[in-house]
Amino acid sequence: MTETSATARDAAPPRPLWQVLLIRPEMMTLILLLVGIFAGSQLSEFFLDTDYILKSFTLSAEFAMVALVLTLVIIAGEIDLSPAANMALSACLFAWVQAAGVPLPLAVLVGLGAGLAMGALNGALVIGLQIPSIIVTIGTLILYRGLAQIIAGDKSIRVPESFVGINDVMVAGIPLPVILFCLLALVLGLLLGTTIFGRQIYLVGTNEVAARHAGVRSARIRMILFLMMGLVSAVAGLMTASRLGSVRYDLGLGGELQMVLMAMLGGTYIFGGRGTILGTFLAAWLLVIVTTGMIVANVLPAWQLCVLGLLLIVSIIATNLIYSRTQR
Amino acid sequence: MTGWRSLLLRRETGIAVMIVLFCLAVGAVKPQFLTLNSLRIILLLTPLILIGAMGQMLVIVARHVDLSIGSILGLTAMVAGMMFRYAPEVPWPLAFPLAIGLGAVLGLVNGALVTLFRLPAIIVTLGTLSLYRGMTFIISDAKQIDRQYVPSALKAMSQTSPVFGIPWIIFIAFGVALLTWWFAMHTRIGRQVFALGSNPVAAPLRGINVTRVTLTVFAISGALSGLAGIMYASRWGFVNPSNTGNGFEFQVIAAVVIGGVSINGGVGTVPGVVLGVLLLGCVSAALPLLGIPGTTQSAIYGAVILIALVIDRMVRMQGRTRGTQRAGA
Amino acid sequence: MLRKSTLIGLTAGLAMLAGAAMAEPLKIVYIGKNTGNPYFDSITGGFEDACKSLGCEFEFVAPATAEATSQIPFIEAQIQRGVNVIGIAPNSPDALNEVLASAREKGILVLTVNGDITGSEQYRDATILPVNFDIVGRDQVELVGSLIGYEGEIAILSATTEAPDQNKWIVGMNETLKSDPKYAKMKLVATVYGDDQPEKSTTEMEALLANFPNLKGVIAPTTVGIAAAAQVVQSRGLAETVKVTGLGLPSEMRDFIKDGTVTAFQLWSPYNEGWLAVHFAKGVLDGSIKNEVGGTFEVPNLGTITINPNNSINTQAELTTFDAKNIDEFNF
Amino acid sequence: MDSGSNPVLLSARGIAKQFAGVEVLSDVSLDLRRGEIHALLGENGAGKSTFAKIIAGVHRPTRGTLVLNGQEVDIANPIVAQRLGITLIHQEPISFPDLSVAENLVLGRDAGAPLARVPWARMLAEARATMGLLGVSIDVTRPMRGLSIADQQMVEIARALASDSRLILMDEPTAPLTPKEVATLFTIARRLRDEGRTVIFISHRLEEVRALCDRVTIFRDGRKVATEPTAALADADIIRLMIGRPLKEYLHKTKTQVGDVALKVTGLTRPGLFRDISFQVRRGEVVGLAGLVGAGRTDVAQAIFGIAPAEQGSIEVAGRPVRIPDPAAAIALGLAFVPEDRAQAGIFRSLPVDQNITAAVPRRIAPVLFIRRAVERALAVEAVKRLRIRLATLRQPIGELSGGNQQKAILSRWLLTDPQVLILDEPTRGIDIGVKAEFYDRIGELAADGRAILLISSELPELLALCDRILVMSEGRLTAELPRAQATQEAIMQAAVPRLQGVAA
Repeated sequence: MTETSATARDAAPPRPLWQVLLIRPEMMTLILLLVGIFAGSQLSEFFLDTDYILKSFTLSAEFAMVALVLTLVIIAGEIDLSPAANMALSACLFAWVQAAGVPLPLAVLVGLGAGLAMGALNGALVIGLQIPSIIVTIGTLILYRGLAQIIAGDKSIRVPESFVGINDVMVAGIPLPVILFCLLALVLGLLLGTTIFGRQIYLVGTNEVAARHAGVRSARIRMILFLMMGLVSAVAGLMTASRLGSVRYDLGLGGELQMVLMAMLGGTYIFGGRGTILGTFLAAWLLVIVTTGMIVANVLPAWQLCVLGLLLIVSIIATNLIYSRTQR
Repeated sequence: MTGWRSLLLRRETGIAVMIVLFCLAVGAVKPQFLTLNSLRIILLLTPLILIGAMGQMLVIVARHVDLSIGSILGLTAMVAGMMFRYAPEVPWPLAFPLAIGLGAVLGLVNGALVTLFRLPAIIVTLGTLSLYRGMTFIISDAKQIDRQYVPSALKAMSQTSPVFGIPWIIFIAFGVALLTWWFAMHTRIGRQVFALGSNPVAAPLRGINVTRVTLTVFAISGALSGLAGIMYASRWGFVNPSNTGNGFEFQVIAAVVIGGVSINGGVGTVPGVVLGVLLLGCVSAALPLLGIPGTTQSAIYGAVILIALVIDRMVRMQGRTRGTQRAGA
Repeated sequence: MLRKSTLIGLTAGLAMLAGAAMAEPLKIVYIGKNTGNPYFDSITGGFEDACKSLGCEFEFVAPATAEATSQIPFIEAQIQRGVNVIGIAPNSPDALNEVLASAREKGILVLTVNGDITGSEQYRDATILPVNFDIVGRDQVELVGSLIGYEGEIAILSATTEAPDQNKWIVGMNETLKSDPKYAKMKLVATVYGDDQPEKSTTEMEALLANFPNLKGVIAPTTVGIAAAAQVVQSRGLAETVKVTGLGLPSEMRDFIKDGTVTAFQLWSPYNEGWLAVHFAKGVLDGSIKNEVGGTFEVPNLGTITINPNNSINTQAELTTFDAKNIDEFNF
Repeated sequence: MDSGSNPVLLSARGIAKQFAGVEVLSDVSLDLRRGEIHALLGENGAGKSTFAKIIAGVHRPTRGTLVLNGQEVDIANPIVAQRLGITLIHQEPISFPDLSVAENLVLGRDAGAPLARVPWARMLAEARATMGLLGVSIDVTRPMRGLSIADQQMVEIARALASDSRLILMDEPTAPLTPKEVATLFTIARRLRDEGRTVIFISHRLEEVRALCDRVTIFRDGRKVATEPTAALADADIIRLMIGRPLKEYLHKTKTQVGDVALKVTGLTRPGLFRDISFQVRRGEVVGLAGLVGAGRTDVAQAIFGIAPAEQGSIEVAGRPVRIPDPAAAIALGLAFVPEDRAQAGIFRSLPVDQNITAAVPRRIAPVLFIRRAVERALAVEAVKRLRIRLATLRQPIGELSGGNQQKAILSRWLLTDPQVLILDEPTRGIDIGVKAEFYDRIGELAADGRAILLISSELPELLALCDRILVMSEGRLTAELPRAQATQEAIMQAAVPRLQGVAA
């Protein structure tokens, strides 16, 4: 008698394999990407040109790199809205100390160190004081950008010629920032998918309390992620400085929307526990394709704002639906 | 009276004391800061933020956040401005219901996305922040509404005064604050907002219609942003598709958080938020008087938000350790 | 024989190609600082009218924000579209260098219109500015002097602390005040910055009035600043005591002129910048104008224009002064 | 008092409820009369709470109808229930910590339009009056935050009182209460009955049921198995009906070889939660930890395991003094902890079963840097076989499994760490009886294996059957240590209930 009831309570049969493979957010991203490429080619005859698309991607490569790390942060159940401001502050500090006579390699270290310090402050407030990361990083977003403004005023600071031009370095015909992005995606993809650290990110994001009970050092993992976030933001800031040849406090202004958008479009679940680097990788290309397609077709930037906003909302709705369907 | 009352009082007194100390400190350096005139300047800096903060307070008390208010302000102000420009025959006061109504609709869209799809408000409103701003550009064809189109009577509301030399716009803002206080403390749905934020899981079990309450706070936030939109046109005399309302959300969230509204929901008072707005107003008015460049303002805002968060957290931690003591033992 | 006919054929072919190229209308694009900036409506009007009369294709694009890098994807896109001329109001004096260089490599004529990339002039072909910026400071001091009877305290309410044009003008104002005995009784008591935001400009203006009770005049050489300053003076009923002037848009200042808050202010014609830019670009590309310092050319309605050092071109010699008498003649 | 002839207030007809395709309540039909106190009895997960929640509008039945006063009603949500005069006192007090006690009292029954005015003065006066009736002195203007669990429960009860309901459902209301408060509660419940109202009383304490209730209905495995007047059933009958077999079958524990001290705690203190806790567990020994809800048992376990370390006191593992700042350190020392709240602290709902099983042994599945899927899978397969976990595939999210199988997976996670000391916190809560028996077998085996086991349980028969010794906690202190021979339900309850003999009658 207990046997039957036990069977009754066992769950429904597993989903068929094709569903497991196809009903995934990354699939949605891939389809959107293909649609985007097609739509772009219809909008403008100038669009389908590999060199041009690669060049356009270079302009977003810094944000895309940050978005990859942000994906890990979101999977771990946190969020960071401050990286764009972090980019500006670390780049401004770098340019400022460098202009004040500090040797270039040391100045680079100062920039990276500043990024790490900003990540550490975010982490300390979120993990140490247990304030929700969303509100902490809104606060630090304003603070970091404000500090950059204090340091640099609103003038641009030139960076030395030797530091300029990362986007002109070509490896096998591909701009270096794109290569770096792909490499970072590969490394983080392996980290997330095949290592214990990656596994524990999912555990923490799925159920932080259970993860701690299972011996996962959740505070340490989340702190490492915030530090990674700080570091990659600083790297992105310096890459932007190298690309532009100068630095101003408004560097990367509003970039947090794009970064969050890339992660969301890639199917990262806003409440944590799910998402993949592959998704964000595809989403970064999708976003570049969409914006580039609109710009080269001379679509009003107003429409771009609308499309970005709508994409963000639609992508989280879709992701939520997919996850709620596949998770009974 | 009780621990609860005194705690809240302490938070509000705390802000009030900070305001007084700050003003005295600035006054020591620049005596002209302690004049009626600078009070007028401070008051004139606050109405938009105060109106926005009342809506945002309710949203945050209900455990959400609305980042789109700046874009709602911009869009409603633009719609009102276009009415002034392209339909000058329409009586200008109709712009009030128009902007407030449109704001409410935009807020309802936020609320509907949050409740229907169970999405986090922060992401939804980050999306509509972008969406509404884009719509502002589109309907206006990216053209500014210049001063000459904004009715003088509307502009006069920021300058002429019914009594004491205080312009209408300030009365409106404080009237909104009073209404919000009444709404929050003395209506059923107002208390339900606090209940929902205090314990979202239990709220439906106690017969609280979560959807209705959530929609209401977002609609109020939107409607008040719409009112702020009209006030913007009154105060500055023009509406610009890109600048109007840009960054408004950060000022408002700063004021609300400083005013003691807990981001964990359930806690917040109108007097606290009013004081928070006034404190920000004092800082904004004092900076130029002291000759501190405006570029520092943003960093100060950020620092003040973080400090307020840390204080809030400390108070909470204390409250929790006290809470764990058993009454019986 | 065969060789000769081949050559002839080739030449003919080339000539046809050239002819075809000439028949293709010139593609001109103007990239503004950001959308929704009323100042650029007027410049764009000049571009449009000139392109219509000269048979060029014209597009106006602008990013949503005036952030330093926001124009870069737009420039890249225009290069990709194969435009012939890029006119741009740069958002940064140096962040655009790389992308402008690559545009010029592709043979695109790059003009900065209404604002220059000071210090990076080698990355553009020429700059089109409304007036010689050296005279702006002088003219503004003269204007405020005439309004306050050349006596008393004055202050400057500028845009941002680093705004290059404004700073150049402020240097000019200081030099004029110091060197010309005519202004000996005028004293510049403060220079403050409203960051081109109405809120900040207003608080700065209020602070000026509080800090300097004897203030007689305020120069605000920025469109946002002058409107904010005028509004403060208007709402406090100080129009008689404190004279506000500076650089403003007639469309934004009309009300203040009409109700007497502001007696006079100055500006130039943004429209003419666009008009001139198109004529200049077309002339340079078809070879009729040589882009050399000291060269001159004719532009309909504007007369003879000289190319100044640094390939800088001005649309007018003097600032236009707007007051109650002429304000209604201008609709930008 | 005889309520046998009273008219029927509410009658449930064929009520069934499914959650995610799993039927947790099948075809329950039951008549509730006016002026009776009706007990719902059953093991955890038998369906009694679900049934109560359906009546209170928290859940909607999948099938079946409810008839109130002869009229079919659709209790779609708690608001409707409230309007029909039905109030549920939840098992764990539900409160709005930031609202005042008075508001907590009226929330949910305050009628009127959304913009209707809140009558503060009247509300406060009524709240004071109601609290006075209960004999509780709580300032009604203070916020709920900071009230003890017992006080919160009293507010819950006061709320039901104030609501003027016809039908009041109490879901294990006495668990956190002191005997004096229990006595007050019983007095009130009887008065409500005498006024002609109906009270449903859910408990698993037979003494309380016997003292208070007119009739009992017994649930088992989602079905109603009996409804009888309380007097008509002997305790043994009730237990037999509840568990479906005589109690004897539980007694599995065979005598094992008791070895060295595996875990020893001395003077463990965490102010406000527990104080001066000292005990030891030897290898091969099963030590029970009994006490009322909120007595601090879980807090002690969490302190030992490093989740919320104690502020004072020392811990020795295998004879060596150790410091355990976090669970990772505890695991390294050979400790394992199966938490009480499976959903909150145990499972990773959306992750596959195999990942759930291997969550605590990262080193074993990834000896160098990368996870070896084959190893992980092999470990999981073995665990599934060993504990007979029922599942479709290892890639299935664990949330799709039944509660018992989830619990087995959690246990297997800890067995993979090869623990020397195993702390089990209510391991059989909410799982089927058949699976429960398996668990008991497993616990016996583990002890026989030479592991030390600390078993926290609220089910006294379970403790009595399995443990070599039983520790009892009350209000944060150890109040008794009973060897197996001396342990009886009465002895345990006496030590568990503060300052009193037995349960209020």
